[in-house]
Amino acid sequence: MATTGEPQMITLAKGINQGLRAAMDADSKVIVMGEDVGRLGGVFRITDGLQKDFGEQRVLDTPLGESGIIGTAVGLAVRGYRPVCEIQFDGFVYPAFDQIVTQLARLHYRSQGKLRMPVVVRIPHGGGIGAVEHHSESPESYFAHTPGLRVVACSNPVDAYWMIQQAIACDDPVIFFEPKRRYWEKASLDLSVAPPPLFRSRLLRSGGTATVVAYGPTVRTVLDAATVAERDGQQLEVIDLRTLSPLDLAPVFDSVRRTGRLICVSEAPGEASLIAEVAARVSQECFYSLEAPVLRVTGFDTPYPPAKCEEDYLPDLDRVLDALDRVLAY
Amino acid sequence: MATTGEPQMITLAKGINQGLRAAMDADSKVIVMGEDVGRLGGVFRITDGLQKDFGEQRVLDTPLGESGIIGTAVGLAVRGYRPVCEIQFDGFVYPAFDQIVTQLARLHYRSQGKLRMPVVVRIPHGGGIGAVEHHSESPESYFAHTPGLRVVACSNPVDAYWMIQQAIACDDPVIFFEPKRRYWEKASLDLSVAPPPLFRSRLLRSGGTATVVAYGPTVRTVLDAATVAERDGQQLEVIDLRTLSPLDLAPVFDSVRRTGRLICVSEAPGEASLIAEVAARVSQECFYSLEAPVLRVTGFDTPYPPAKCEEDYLPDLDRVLDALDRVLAY
Amino acid sequence: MHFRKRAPSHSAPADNSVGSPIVDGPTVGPIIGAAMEIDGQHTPQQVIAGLRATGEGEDLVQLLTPEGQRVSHPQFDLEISPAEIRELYRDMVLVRRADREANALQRQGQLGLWAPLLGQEAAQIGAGRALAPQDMAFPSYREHGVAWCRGVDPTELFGIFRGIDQGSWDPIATGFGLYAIVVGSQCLHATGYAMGQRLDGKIGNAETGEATLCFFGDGASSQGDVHEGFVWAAVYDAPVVFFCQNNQWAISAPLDRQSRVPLYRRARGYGFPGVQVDGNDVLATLAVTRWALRECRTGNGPVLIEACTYRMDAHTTSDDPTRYRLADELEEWKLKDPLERVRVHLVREGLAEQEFFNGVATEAEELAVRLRNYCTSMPAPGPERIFSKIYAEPSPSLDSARAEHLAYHASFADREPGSEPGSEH
Amino acid sequence: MHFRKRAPSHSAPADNSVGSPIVDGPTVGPIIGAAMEIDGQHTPQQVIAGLRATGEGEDLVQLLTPEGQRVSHPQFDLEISPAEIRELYRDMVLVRRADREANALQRQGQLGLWAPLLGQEAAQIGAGRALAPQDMAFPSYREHGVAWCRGVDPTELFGIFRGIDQGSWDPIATGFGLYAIVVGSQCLHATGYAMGQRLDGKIGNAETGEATLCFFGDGASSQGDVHEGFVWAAVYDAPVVFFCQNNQWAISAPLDRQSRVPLYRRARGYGFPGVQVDGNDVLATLAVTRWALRECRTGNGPVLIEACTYRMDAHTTSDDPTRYRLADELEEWKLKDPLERVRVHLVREGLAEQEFFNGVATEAEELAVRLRNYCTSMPAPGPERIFSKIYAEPSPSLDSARAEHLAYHASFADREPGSEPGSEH
Ligand SMILES: Cc1ncc(C[n+]2csc(CCOP(=O)(O)OP(=O)(O)O)c2C)c(N)n1
Ligand SMILES: Cc1ncc(C[n+]2csc(CCOP(=O)(O)OP(=O)(O)O)c2C)c(N)n1
Ligand SMILES: [Mg+2]
Ligand SMILES: [Mg+2]
Repeated sequence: MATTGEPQMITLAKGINQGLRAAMDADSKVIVMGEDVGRLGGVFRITDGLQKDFGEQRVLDTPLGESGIIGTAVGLAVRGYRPVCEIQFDGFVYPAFDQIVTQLARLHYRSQGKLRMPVVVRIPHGGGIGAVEHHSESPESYFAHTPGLRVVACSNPVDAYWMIQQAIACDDPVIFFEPKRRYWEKASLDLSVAPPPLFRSRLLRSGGTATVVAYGPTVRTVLDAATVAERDGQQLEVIDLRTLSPLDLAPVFDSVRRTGRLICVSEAPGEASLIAEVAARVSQECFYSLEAPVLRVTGFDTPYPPAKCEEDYLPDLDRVLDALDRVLAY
Repeated sequence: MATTGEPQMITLAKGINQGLRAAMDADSKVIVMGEDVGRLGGVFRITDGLQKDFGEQRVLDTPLGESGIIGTAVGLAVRGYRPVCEIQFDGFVYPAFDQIVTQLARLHYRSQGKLRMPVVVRIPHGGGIGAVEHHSESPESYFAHTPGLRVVACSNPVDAYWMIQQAIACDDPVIFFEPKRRYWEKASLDLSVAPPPLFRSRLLRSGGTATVVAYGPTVRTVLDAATVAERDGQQLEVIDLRTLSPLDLAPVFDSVRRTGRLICVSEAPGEASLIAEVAARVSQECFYSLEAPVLRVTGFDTPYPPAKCEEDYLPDLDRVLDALDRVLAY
Repeated sequence: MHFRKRAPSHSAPADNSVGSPIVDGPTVGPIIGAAMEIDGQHTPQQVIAGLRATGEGEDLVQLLTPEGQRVSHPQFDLEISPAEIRELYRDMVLVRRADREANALQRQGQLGLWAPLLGQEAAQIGAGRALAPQDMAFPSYREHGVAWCRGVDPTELFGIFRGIDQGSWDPIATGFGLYAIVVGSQCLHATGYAMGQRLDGKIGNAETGEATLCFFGDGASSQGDVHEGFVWAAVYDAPVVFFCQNNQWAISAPLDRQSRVPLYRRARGYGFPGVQVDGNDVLATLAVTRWALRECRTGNGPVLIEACTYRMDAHTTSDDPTRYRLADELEEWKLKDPLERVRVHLVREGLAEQEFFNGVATEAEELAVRLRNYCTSMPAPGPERIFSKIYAEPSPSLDSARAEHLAYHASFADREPGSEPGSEH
Repeated sequence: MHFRKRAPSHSAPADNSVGSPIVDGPTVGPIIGAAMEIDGQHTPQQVIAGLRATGEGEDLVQLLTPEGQRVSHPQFDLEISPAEIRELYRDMVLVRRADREANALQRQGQLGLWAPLLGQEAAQIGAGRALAPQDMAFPSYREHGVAWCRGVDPTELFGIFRGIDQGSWDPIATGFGLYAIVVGSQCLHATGYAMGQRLDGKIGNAETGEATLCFFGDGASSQGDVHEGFVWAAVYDAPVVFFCQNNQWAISAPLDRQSRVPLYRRARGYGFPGVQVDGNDVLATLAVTRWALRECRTGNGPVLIEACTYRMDAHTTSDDPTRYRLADELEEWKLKDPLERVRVHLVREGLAEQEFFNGVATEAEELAVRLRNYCTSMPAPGPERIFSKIYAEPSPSLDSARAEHLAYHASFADREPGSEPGSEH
C-alpha cells in the first residue's frame, strides 16, 4: 500500500487485506493460515494475493479442521512464529474452542511468561448477508468471558487496517472480529493520521440526549439512528467499544454521567453476554447518574433464524430509536 | 432407594447416584455414558454400581473423547434414547463445545420439533478440591449464553436427587452442574416431600437487610455468611438460582424490591458472565427500588490459579460479608 | 500450487513411496486390493500392491467403465436387470436436472445459495438406492441425490437455500437426517444412531436388519469428529457405513491438503474394512454400498467406502473455481461422466429404446417446471418464526419475548417485506 | 467386563479377524511386520501376517527379552557399549526411585496428587535418550522420565502436583514442553512446532537436523486432536515422531475401549510409517525412536511409534485400580519389568560389577532424600500469584484487581495459611 499521505478510498475487506500485507512485510515471522486462504484468497477474499506474493511458506492452506488450525498455530507460536489464523465463518469456531480456551488463552499464564502466544484468530462475524445456518453468528461473548484472551471488533475500513496490524503486533492472543456484512463498505484511509491504541473504545459522535454503545456491525446502524434522531432534535452520543476484552468503559462512564441514559446495541443474544457486562458495570459505576435503567438492544435469545427472518432478528435503526423512546420515557 | 416415607441422610454424590437409578428404573431408554462411568463408577463414583445393575448396554464406558460422547448421544437421542452423559471434569467439556452448541442445542429448532434432544450433560464444576489445572472450573456462563440449552446447578443433596431426575425427564437438552466440592455434604432426604419444578429458583432464607443470590457450590458459602451476619443483626435473604438458563428472577426482583440491595455470588470469572446478566436485569427491573448498586462477588477474571491459591481465589464467607459492608455503605 | 496433477507443495520425501501424491481418478485396472481388506482371498502380490499407497487406482472397484463397458469384479458383482439400470439412469437424469434448475434459480435470486451435486449423481444414486426402507441416512449438505432416493422432494430442500427454514422434512419418517453444515458433525450422529440400532437388537438378519449410511466429504475426513466417529463405531461394532464422496476438492483445497494416501486406507487403522469405489459408476457404487450395508445388518459394521468422483461445478453458487483449478481438469472428468456411461451402455447393449430416453427427458423438463413454480411461490416466514419451537417444553421467557416483538412489529403499519437472501459461501 | 484377558464386551464379529481384542504384551516372535511399513524388504507371508490385525505381537520390535537375552532385529539393531547400557539402567533406577518418592510424598500430604510412571521407565528413558539437544519434546502429564532426560529435575515437576505452579521449567531452554493435562491437546502443538522446524529449514541433515517428539497415551489416541495432528503432520511433512505409550489402560478403560487393533496400525492410513516396539525394552525403544527421529531430521516425517508397556501403579494417587483390573494382570507384567531385564543382562553378560549396582542404589537413595527435603520446604505462593503474568502486555484492569485484592487481603491481620491441596483425579 502506498505510504504517501494521499488518502484513498478502501473497503473494510481491503483494509484488512492491506493491513495483513503491511504486517507480513514488517515481520517475516507473521504467517497466515486457514481453510482456503491461499490460492482462493479466502471465501471473502480477505487474504487475496497474499500467497502469490509471500509464498506457500507464509500463507498456508490448511486441512479442514479448526482445532488443527489453532492447535498447530499454538505450536508455531512456541517456535517463534506469529500466526494469523482465519476461521472461515463465526459458526465454525467451536471445534477450536478447546484449543483457544484451554491452550491459547493460558499458555502464557501456565508458563509464567516463558511462552508467548502472539496468535491472531480472525473471525468474520454477524448476520445480514442472507446466509444459511452457522454463517451469521456473533460468538464474541464466549471469548470475552475467557481470561487470557484479548478480543477486539473493528467496525470500519480505517480501524480494520490499523487494528489488524496492532493485533498482530500484540504479544497476547487476540480474537479479531470482522463485521462481514460491512466488508464492502468504503472509507477514506489517510496513512498520515496515526491510529489510536488497540485497546481503547472510541467516541464517534457527541450528544447530550443519551449514550449509545455498540461494536462491529451495529456501529453503522447506531450512527444511522443518530442521524435520524437528530431530525427530532435528539443528540445521541455514540461510542464504538472496539475492544471487547479488556473492556475500555471509562469513556462510557464519563458519557453516561453526562447523559444519564445508556443504550447498548449488539447482534448477539443478550443473555449472559458482554453487553450484559457493560450494562452491569455502568449500572454500578454510574448508579447516581443514571436517570433510566440501561436498555439493551440485541439479537434475541434464540438460535440465529433462517435468513428470511434476519431483518427482524437483527437490531436495526428502528429498534434503536424505539429503545431511545423507552429510555427517555423514564 | 427405599420409597418409604422414612427420611434418610445422603450425600450429594449419593443423591445423584440414587436419582440416576430411579430414572433408569423408570425409563429403559435412559442410558448413562462417559469416560470411566462403568466398572469404576466414575472418578467421583457418581455412577457407582449402575453398570453392575443395569448392564453394559445401559451404562457405556466410552472411548476418550468428549466430542464423541456428546455427538453419539445426539445420534442416540434421534434414535429415541435419553442419554445422560458424564463429562469427567468441568475443564474437559470444551472439546465437546461444538457438538453441544451447534448440534445438541439446535436440532429441535432446526427440525422445528421433529427431533427432540432429551440429553443430559452432567458436569462436576467448581474448585476447592486442591486439584491440578482444568479440574476446578466454572464454565456455566458459556452454556447460559447459548440459546436452545437449559442449564441448571444443584447445591444440596435433596435438590441433587430430584433435579437429576427432572433433568432426565425434560425433553430438552439440560447441562447439569454438580458442585464437586460439595459431593460429600450430607442432608436428609424425605421422599414424601414433593420437589419444586426444575426451572425455579428458590428462597432459602428470608431477611430484610440485603438479598444474596448464589448457585451451586457458593450457596453453602452464602448460607454460612448469613449465619455469621445474623450475629451482627443483619438479616440476609438468600436465593438459590438453581436454574441458570432460563433464569427465574421473579423471586429475586420481589426480594430486591423489599431489601433494596443485592449481592450476586459465583465462583466463575465475573466478566460477561450469567451473574452479570442477573446484575443487569435486576438493575433494570428494580431501578427504583435499588438503594445501592448490585455488587458481584465472583472468581477473578483470571485463569483458575494453582491450588495453593484457590482459597484466595474462591469467594468465601469473608468476601461475602465484605460485600455486605460495601453494599450497606451506600 | 495445488493442482492435483503436480506434486503437492509440501511434497513427500522422494524415497518414501507412501509420501507421493495420489492421483486416483477412476481407471480400469487389475481389480484387486479392495477385496484384500475383507477376506483372505487374495494373492500376496495383490496384498503388496494394495499396500503401496501410490493411489494409482488399482484398488478401485468398477463395474461399468467410462466407455460404458460392463466389467466384472471378483467380490462386488451385481445381479441387475435392464429395467433396474434404466431406473438408475432415470434417477440420475432427474436429480441432475433438479440440480441445474436449483442452480439457475439461485442465479435469478430465487435462492440465496445452492450447493451443486453436478458430477456426483452416480455416487449418490448408487448409495441411495442401496438403502433399505428400515435404514437411516445422515447427509452433509450436498446429498440432493440421496434425498431423492429417500423420497425427500427437491422442493423440500429449497427452504434451506431460500432462507425459509433449516430443513423441512421429517428425518424419522423419511429415514434421512437433516442437512449438516458443520463439516463432519454428522458422522458422530450417524454412529450414535447406529449404536442405537444395535442396542435395539436390530442387527443380525441380512434382510431385515438395520443399518445407517453416513455421508461426508474428502475435506471432512480431516475433522476430529470423523475420526471419533470411526473410533466409536469400531469399539461399539456400530452398523454404520461411512460413505466418503471424494470429489477431489474441499472448496479450493485439493485432496493433497487432507491426505497423502487414498482415504479408504484409513479404515484399516481402526480395524474395519475400507473399499475404494468408482463413484462415477452407479453400478459399482450400488454393489459396494449394498454389500457394506449388508455387512452392517449382519453385525460386521462399521465399513468405510471412498467413492471417487468429481465436483464438476463450483463448491457453491458463491464460489469461483477458476481461481484455483484448471479448466482441463474438468474436461478430463467429463469423459468419466456418470450419466453418459450408463446411456452408452444401455444403447450399445440394446437395453433401452429411444423413447425411453425421450420419456426421461420430458419427465426432467416437467420436474424443472414444477420446481421453478414451487420455488417462486414459497411464502416467507413471519417474525414469529424466530421464536418457533426452540424448546420442546414451555419457555415463558421466550413466549414473552415473542409477544413483545410481535407487538413492536405490529406497531409498523407499512413495514418493508424481508429482503432477499444475499450471497454467502 | 473390560479385562483384557476376555473378549471386549462389544466383541467384534467372530468371522472378522480384525475384530478380536489385542493382547500385545512383549513376546519374542518372528520379527516382522514393523519393517513392512517402511521398505519393501519383506516376504508376502510377512505382509499378510502384518495385515492380520490379531495384535498377537508378531510386529513387536524387541532387542532385549524379558529374560535379559539380547536379540537382533533386521532393521532396528543397535550399536551400544556396555557403559551406555549401564547409563540407561542408571536412568531407569533413578526415575523409578524419584517416582516412588513422589508417590510417598503424596501419601503424606506433601503433594496433592501424583501420576506414577512405574512400569514405563524403559519407554520414557529409551525415547528420551534418543533425543538430540536441538530436538523438542511435548509431554502429556506422566513423562517424568522424559523430563529427566531433558535435564528437568524432578523437583521442577513438584510445583504442579503440590498446587504451587503449572510447570516451572523453561520449555524453550530445556526443549521440553509443559505438561499437557487436556488429553491429546499437545499433539497439535507438537505438529505445529515441527511445522516451524521445517519452515525454518532445519530439515535435511541426519545429524544436525531438528525433530520433535510427541508423547501421548492409548486413551488419547481416540481424541480428535490426535487425528488432526496426524493429518497436519502428514500434509506438511512435519518432522514429528508421535510416541504413543500404550500402557494398556486409560484410567479404567482398557485398550479395547479405544481400538480393535494395535494403535501403530493407524499410521498406515495417513501414509506414514507406524512401528510397534516393546516399550519395556529400553534398547528397542531407544533404537526405534532414534531411527524415527532420524527419519524426521532427513525430511521423512512424520512417524508413529506405539510403545507397548504397562501402567504398573494406579492412574494417579486418587485412583483405585482394584475396582477395574485383576491383580494377576500386574503379576504377569512384573515378569516383563523394564529394569530387571537390563539388570539380568548386565550381570549375565558380565557387563557390570556389583559395586556398580550398589553405586546406583546409593545414588537413588540420595536422590530420594534430596527430593523429600526440597518438597517439604517449598514455599506457598502468595495471593498475588493469582494475577501473575496472565498477559504479556500491560493489563490495567488486572493491575487494579490485584491491588484491590491485596489491599483486601492485607486487611486481615491473622489470616489462615492456604490449606493443603486435597484429592483429585
Ligand atoms: C466445521 C466447518 N468448517 C468449515 C466449514 C466451511 N466449509 C463448508 S464446505 C467446506 C469444504 C468441505 O469439503 P468436503 O468435505 O470435501 O465436502 P464437499 O464440499 O466437497 O462436498 C468448508 C471448508 C464448515 N461448513 N464447517
Ligand atoms: C480432554 C480430557 N478428557 C478427560 C480427561 C481426564 N483424564 C485424565 S487422564 C485420562 C486417561 C488418559 O489415558 P491415556 O491417554 O492412555 O494416558 P495414561 O493416563 O494411560 O498415561 C483421562 C480420561 C482429560 N485429562 N482430558
Ligand atoms: Mg470434497
Ligand atoms: Mg494409557
